[in-house]
Amino acid sequence: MLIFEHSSEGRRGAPQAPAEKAPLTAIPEKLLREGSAALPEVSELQAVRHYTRLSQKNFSIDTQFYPLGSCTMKYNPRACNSLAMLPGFLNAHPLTPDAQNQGFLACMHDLQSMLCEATGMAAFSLAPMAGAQGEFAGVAMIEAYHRSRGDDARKEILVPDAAHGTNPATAVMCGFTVKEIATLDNGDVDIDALKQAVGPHTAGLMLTNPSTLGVFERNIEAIAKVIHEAGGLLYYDGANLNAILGKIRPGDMGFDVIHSNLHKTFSTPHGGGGPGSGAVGVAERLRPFLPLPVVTEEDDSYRYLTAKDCPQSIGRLSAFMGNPGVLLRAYIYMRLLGREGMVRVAEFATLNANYMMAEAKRRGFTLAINDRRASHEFIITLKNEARDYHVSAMDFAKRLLDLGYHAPTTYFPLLVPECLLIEPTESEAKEALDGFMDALEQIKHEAETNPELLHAAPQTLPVKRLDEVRAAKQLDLAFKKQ
Amino acid sequence: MLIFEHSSEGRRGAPQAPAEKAPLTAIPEKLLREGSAALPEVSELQAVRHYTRLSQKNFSIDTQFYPLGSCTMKYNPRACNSLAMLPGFLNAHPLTPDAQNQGFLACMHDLQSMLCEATGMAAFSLAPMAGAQGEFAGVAMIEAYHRSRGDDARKEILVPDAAHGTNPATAVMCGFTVKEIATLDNGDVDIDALKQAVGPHTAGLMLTNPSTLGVFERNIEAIAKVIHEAGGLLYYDGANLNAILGKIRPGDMGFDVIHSNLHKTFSTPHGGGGPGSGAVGVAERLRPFLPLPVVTEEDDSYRYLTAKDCPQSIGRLSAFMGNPGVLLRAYIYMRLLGREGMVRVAEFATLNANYMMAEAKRRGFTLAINDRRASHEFIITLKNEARDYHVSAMDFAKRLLDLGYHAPTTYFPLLVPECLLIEPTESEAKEALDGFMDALEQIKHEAETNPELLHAAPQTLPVKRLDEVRAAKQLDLAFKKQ
Amino acid sequence: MPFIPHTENEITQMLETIGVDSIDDLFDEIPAHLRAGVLQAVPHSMNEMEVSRLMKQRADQNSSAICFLGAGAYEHHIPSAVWEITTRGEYYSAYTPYQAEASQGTLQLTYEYQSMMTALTAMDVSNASMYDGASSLAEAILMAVRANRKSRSRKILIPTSVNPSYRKAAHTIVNGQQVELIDVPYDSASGTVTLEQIKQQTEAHGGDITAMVLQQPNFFGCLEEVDAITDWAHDNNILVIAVINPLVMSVLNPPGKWGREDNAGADIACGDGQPLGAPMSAGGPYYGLLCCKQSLVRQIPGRIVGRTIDLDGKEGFVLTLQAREQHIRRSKATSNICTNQGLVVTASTIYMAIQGAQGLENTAAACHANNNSLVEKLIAIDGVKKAFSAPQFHETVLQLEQQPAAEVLKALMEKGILGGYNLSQDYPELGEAILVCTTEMRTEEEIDQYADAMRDVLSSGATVASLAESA
Amino acid sequence: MPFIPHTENEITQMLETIGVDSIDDLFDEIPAHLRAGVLQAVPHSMNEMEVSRLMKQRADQNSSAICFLGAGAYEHHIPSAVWEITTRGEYYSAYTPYQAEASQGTLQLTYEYQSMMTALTAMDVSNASMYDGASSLAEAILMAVRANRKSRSRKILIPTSVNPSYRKAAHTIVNGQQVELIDVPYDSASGTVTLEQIKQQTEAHGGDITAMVLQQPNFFGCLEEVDAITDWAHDNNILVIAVINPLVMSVLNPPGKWGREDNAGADIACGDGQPLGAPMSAGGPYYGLLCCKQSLVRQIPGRIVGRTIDLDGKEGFVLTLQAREQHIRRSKATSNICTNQGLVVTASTIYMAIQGAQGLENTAAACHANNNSLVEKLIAIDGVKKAFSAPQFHETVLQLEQQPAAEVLKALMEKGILGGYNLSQDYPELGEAILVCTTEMRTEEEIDQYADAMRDVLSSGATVASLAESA
Ligand SMILES: Cc1ncc(COP(=O)(O)O)c(C=O)c1O
Ligand SMILES: Cc1ncc(COP(=O)(O)O)c(C=O)c1O
Repeated sequence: MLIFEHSSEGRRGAPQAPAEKAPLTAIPEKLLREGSAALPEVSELQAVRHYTRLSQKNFSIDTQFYPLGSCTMKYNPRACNSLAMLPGFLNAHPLTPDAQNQGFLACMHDLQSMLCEATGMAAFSLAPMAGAQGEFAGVAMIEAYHRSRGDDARKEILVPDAAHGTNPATAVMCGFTVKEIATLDNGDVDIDALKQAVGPHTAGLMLTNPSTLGVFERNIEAIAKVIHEAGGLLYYDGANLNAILGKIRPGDMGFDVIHSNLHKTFSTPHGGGGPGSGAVGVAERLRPFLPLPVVTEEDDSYRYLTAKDCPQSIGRLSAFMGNPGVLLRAYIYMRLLGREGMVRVAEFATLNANYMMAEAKRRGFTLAINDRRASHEFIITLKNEARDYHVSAMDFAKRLLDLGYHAPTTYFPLLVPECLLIEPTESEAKEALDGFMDALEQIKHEAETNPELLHAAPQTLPVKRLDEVRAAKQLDLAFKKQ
Repeated sequence: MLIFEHSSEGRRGAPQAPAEKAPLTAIPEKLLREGSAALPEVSELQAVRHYTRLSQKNFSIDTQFYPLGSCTMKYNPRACNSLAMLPGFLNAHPLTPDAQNQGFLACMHDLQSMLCEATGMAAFSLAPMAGAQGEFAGVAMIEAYHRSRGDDARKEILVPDAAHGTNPATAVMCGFTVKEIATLDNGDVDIDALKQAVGPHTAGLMLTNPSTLGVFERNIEAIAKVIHEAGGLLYYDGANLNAILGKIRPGDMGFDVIHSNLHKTFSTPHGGGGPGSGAVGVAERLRPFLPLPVVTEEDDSYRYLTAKDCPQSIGRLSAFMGNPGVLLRAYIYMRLLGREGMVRVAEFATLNANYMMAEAKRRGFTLAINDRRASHEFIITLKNEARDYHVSAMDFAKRLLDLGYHAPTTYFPLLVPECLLIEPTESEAKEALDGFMDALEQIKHEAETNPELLHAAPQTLPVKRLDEVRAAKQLDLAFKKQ
Repeated sequence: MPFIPHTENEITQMLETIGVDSIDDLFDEIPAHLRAGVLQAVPHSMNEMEVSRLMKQRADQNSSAICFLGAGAYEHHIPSAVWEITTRGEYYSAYTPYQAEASQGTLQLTYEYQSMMTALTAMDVSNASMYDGASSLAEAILMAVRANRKSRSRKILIPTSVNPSYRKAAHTIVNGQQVELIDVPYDSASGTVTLEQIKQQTEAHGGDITAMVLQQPNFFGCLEEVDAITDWAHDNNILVIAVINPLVMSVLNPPGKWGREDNAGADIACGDGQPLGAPMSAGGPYYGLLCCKQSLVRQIPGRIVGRTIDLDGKEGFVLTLQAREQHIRRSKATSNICTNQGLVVTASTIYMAIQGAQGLENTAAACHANNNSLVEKLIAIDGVKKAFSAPQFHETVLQLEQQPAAEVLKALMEKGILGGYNLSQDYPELGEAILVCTTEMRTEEEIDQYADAMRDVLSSGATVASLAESA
Repeated sequence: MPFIPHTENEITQMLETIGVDSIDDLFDEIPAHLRAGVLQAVPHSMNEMEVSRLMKQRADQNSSAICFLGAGAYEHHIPSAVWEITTRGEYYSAYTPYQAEASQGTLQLTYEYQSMMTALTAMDVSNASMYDGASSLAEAILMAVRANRKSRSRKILIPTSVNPSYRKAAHTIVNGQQVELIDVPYDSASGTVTLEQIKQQTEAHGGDITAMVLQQPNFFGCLEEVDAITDWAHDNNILVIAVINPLVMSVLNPPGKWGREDNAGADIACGDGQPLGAPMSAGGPYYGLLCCKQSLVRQIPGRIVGRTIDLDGKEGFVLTLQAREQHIRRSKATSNICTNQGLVVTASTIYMAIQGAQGLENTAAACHANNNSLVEKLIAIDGVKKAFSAPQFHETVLQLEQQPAAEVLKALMEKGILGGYNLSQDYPELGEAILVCTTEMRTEEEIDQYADAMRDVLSSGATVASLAESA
């Protein structure tokens, strides 16, 4: 039932707002609204009950194992939430003069420094509000860099075919054309293809390392050399930073610019679709182009850098300072981890993934890539099951829901057929991993003996399999009162 | 699965406690513990996931209509929670000097005053930590009052047979014997029986008005006269205050001492079994006996009264000040209501109950009491259904759970066979009342046509009907590792 | 170990299963000479108690001045229920609802959000959010460029009465796509943009304009003549992009109704959702709202939730029209946006449900009344005057005739008052001018306190003293 | 209308169904002359924003001094997860779990609580909570009187080293039932009670003692000789009631293990659960823990949860042994207790799960170490000395030789330090004495700050100045 269906005309929730409507003096009639907006009219209890019950219809980290590959669904410590919501932070107006905003700015400054250290970059801007906006900022900086040198012909961005969709979409948004580079069967980039592709038109290469195939790109140094020698820059999509945190730093691999999804590696909540943060870091030569605002320290106090300080900046990406509430959560998490905790993130994320991969193999699943270490994630391909039993990766996914596990990422990366991209994260106990593998094995058995069970899944959730085609064809995007 | 079953030996949750164990210097070995307590060893994520999932197995006001008679399950406004948990309140040590505790004491003082006004009593103590402890304080004051007058023969407390179990239990705890007074079919106390029962041994009468039968005691003045003329005092069990708030005040009915369940009338949460508050109010002549602490105002500042100020006090009931967090929530609620909101509580609680009672009648249910107004609650008796279809009130209750409604109170008051005591409260919308009545009607129909459905209920909850007999016989009260 | 549940035993078992001796062996594909050393610049781990102490100290360092500052972020009362429910683990720690059947909570809520936002704006379609108001404007512009097939110019008119931060962000974001943003100066008397000026810029730029932006209330708090301008734009094949404050739309004519009935309002509406339940929080997270006409639905970027049915015919909700998005369409997507601002939308939806239309209207009206009261008191002071004549909504530009705005604001701050936004940098032509804002949160007492402080500051030369002090 | 969802329409329909003209008609059974007028002393309604402002002002009025005060309530760090989960609506707004099938969350959690509390105390059985530590002691005494059938005296020994507030509450509560509470003086050198003194009081009261109370650590922070006393009590047919701090039991010998193996520890254990996850909160809500030996299970008051099975044989949880309780047994119940402190128990259970034994141990050990550090620094100051020789745990009695305790504490408070509990009222024989407490929350810096402040106060005659000022 929709909240609108609990509505009753004339119901009033007085305790939350001024009880009376003050007159709208001095506003001409024609600028005023005619009639009230058709919002639901419910009591606070009805709203609380409705949204509390709705919440229970979600899977979430707090309630289920959620091994969604590429998404790093690790535990979001509750302390990060409660401390980021201290009144001193919540009630700060974004345009508060710096002198009155020192507590917040100090956190932001320290966060920038810690991110520099953890990634090996020279400088960071916290402005981008998600990974994709971080990519935008990074690619825009690449563009600005070339332009600043009069190197105007560089109009192409390279991406591996395993890249996330935001990579090519971003490049186009920044005015580039995109060329895809093939990936070898072993998961590494096809260096020969890369060499063929580069040239004076190459602005840069966007790379995720470990890649979305769940393996570390072993030839990263050679790749960097190819790109740099061609005059391009190297962009690091930090979505998979969790796998290598404290083990190897993108800056040390030769990347010129990176973004870090703080909502993955640094455990800020995904919130059912954001907010996130795609903080961008750069090597020294790109520093002048960083998006604003950036926080600097001077004489023991902190201030925002302005366009005056940074005339070459690509500019601002938002009205204010990105997503401070997210940034605070990441900052708190990093302080809880400390330097010793950071490296453990990579170690145990990797341990968990490799353990599950070994178990998957042992239980007869086909791996997308053989004889490699898994990074923090790995891929099972169900192409054989699909062929033999007419069950799809999606069927597996839906059946997993029935067994109380969130499904892994399906059908990504696009180049692996019928794939499940599985990322357990470091915060899950062996108990959860074993439970999940048991479920997967059970489903494999069901696929062989009773595939109908999979096709009909899920059965135990609030709804059965939903008709997505109908949704897209018979568009119903907003409630209309009959 | 128990939290203990998620435990794994050697697991450590470092971020919440000091990482190292400091030496326990200067404590003799034999006073130290041998080995660690067998608490579960789980990660914060495991604990969060376990207790989040467990929570979803509860019915609650925030998720279901919960018309539990005598319990006043009204909406607990979220503002009361968040404001009572402001750090200034949470971090206050109970023995903070009064001068440094003025903000809190001001709230408590205002709360005392508002309770006096709402109930017509001369003075209030907020010390009792639940209704039953309020009763204890009240009856102890009755005892102290008689004793202070040398009136030592008064050793008997009268209670109507419809009284809540805490009433007789309390009287006995205070050293009294208990005599039950019969109730007439129309729900009023049998005055003749009362007259017969009173005498020089009568310490007082404990009365709930409206009674637990859901009707207002119309002869309250006559009853007060009988008791007072016999030299006894009149105790008001405030569990049903919600029905008359702002409409008629216990003090004006002639009561000498009352308790108010703030966790009912004043909407502090029930918390799955408390904490509550049973603030006690007294007429002037009982003021000296009030339990401590009490807050007083002097020269624009507030302080706790001490035993020195109140030598006749019955003393203290707790180590500190009752349940301040509960008291703050009640205070906030009362400020949100204001005088105009308070009387609406009684009006709409009564409207809802009478509407449901009319609907129950219309739908063919038998009422426990006919041709009376309902107070804020009313009783259906299922004795006919029990006789004709062999279904019990408990079966109805369990089947209601299946249909998404919390069951009303069953088998209380004891004198009505197969009863459901239904209290909707003022905060429920007509939509919820109608839905519940539809469910009840459906179950009645099922009882007639398919009683097995009722016997086998519930079917849709985390467990089916539980074996209470086994629980009491094969006691399993704590997890023991095998 | 912080957030690592593994016991020694389990680690041993797992390594055995994998067939390696140590965790470090798992990293043997990483070139050894590239391996990171100790992260020296990252402090040592603190426990939760220690971090709590640190964060409380930091939070307490922030000012608790009384806020009369708006300029795009507004201090409104947020009912406690809003964030208590929003931060429930099931909303807080879920991902984007890709697995629809296991995400009906977030999906239904988002559908309800879309329904509420379209109701409030009187637009046909709403997406599930953009990052913030500024980036939402940028995406609205790109969307208009894609949508207006009859225009080839990629030229967009933006009045300078539109929030300068929004204009800057829009520049950054549309920069790569050969879109030209053309400033239209506001009228210095009214504080709004006039049809005259719009026509002039249109002609000056060759007549083919793809879209124009119109903010209501505008950055100065002034109310634009939205009807006439919308009509003119539509008559000239120009799409209209409304930038709105959604709270204020509860009482003002919403974008879907701008202009003549047959023109059916603005084509795209964007803005920041912050006033609807998001705390100011030093700048975010807020969210960008983005709505459009039905005909533009396939051009809108971002997630959209649709209602559909399951195998049993039961109602349910899914992400839909995904063919517009980067994960399907990649380089041809309507935008690169992926993660958006879901949790803030969750809060906002609960906020709107609890407030209802009447709650929003009463709140908006209280803001208006409070601001009128403040402005009246301030302009009664010598040396303070209103800059503009147009009708205002809850923000007003004041010119200070005797002292520099920067110094006045600083002196007010010393008296515990966050007195407004200094306009002299973005609008030097206004002289020493500040933008003040009053929401429903401000009491009559606080308003008086501001007026008294301002009187003090202007009369006693307090600013000079304060400058001397801080020098 | 605050928290009233009814629309005018609905009211009309409902009145029609009932068959009356107005809501007021529903009150026509109430004698008209008794009807209440307007509740003048109750202020008018405020909206949530106004109440928020008021409560924030009130909360800010409370002191934020650094707390070295214990005496029964302790400032410990509480992991954020604890109350974020505890205040979830499903726990917060549920009733006592009478309908077991619809309350498995609360019931299983309570069973887990019972399991944890018995593990911590090494007792057999725990109930689901009493109101607080003091009332729990009172109920423990009444329980002992019911349980010790071999004793007829109803006489209970209570050392004066037991928390005075607990003793007072116990007096109030057992008063009506002819139970005699006999003080046993503590030993003035050690700060603990000796077997000598116990024997002496036993003889002085005729030898038949029903039970005796023993607090560990006692009110002075001193550790009692629990083994010897327990053995002697059991040898003399006296039940032993332990009063404990449950956090401290993570490192001290727990009551279930007191005395010789064959005597199997204390018979009843009670205490306050506050240190396990409840904020100090001006005094509550906390909860009383109450545990006993298996043989006494039918005498224990309060709710108990048992594990059982459902119709399908699946594990589940119910309230059990209800025949002890008032709603069944009425005047013959073990106690009148009904509503207890469920939500605080919820918090406490989550706290214990997150901390684990090791977390509790490290916390307790940190308290001990910090207090040792504080005491060392304070007794290095002229005029401050330790009162007692017995080993201490996280609280210590200090005697002030030169200035009145009240004045010293007041002067410390002016320096932002809540310096301890003034013992001179309850224990005049100690002279000017204070009880100081240090938890894991106190930093070395704060401890130094206290020592410096104390040095200042004692040396500079600051107290005199402050007294003059405040006069
Ligand atoms: C590899 C990769 N790159 C980029 C992104 C985009 O990040 P965001 O969703 O924060 O915009 C994702 C997110 O799923 C990703 O997995
Ligand atoms: C009529 C009546 N009296 C007394 C009580 C006891 O109150 P409490 O549970 O707060 O001790 C109740 C509670 O259910 C009640 O309904």
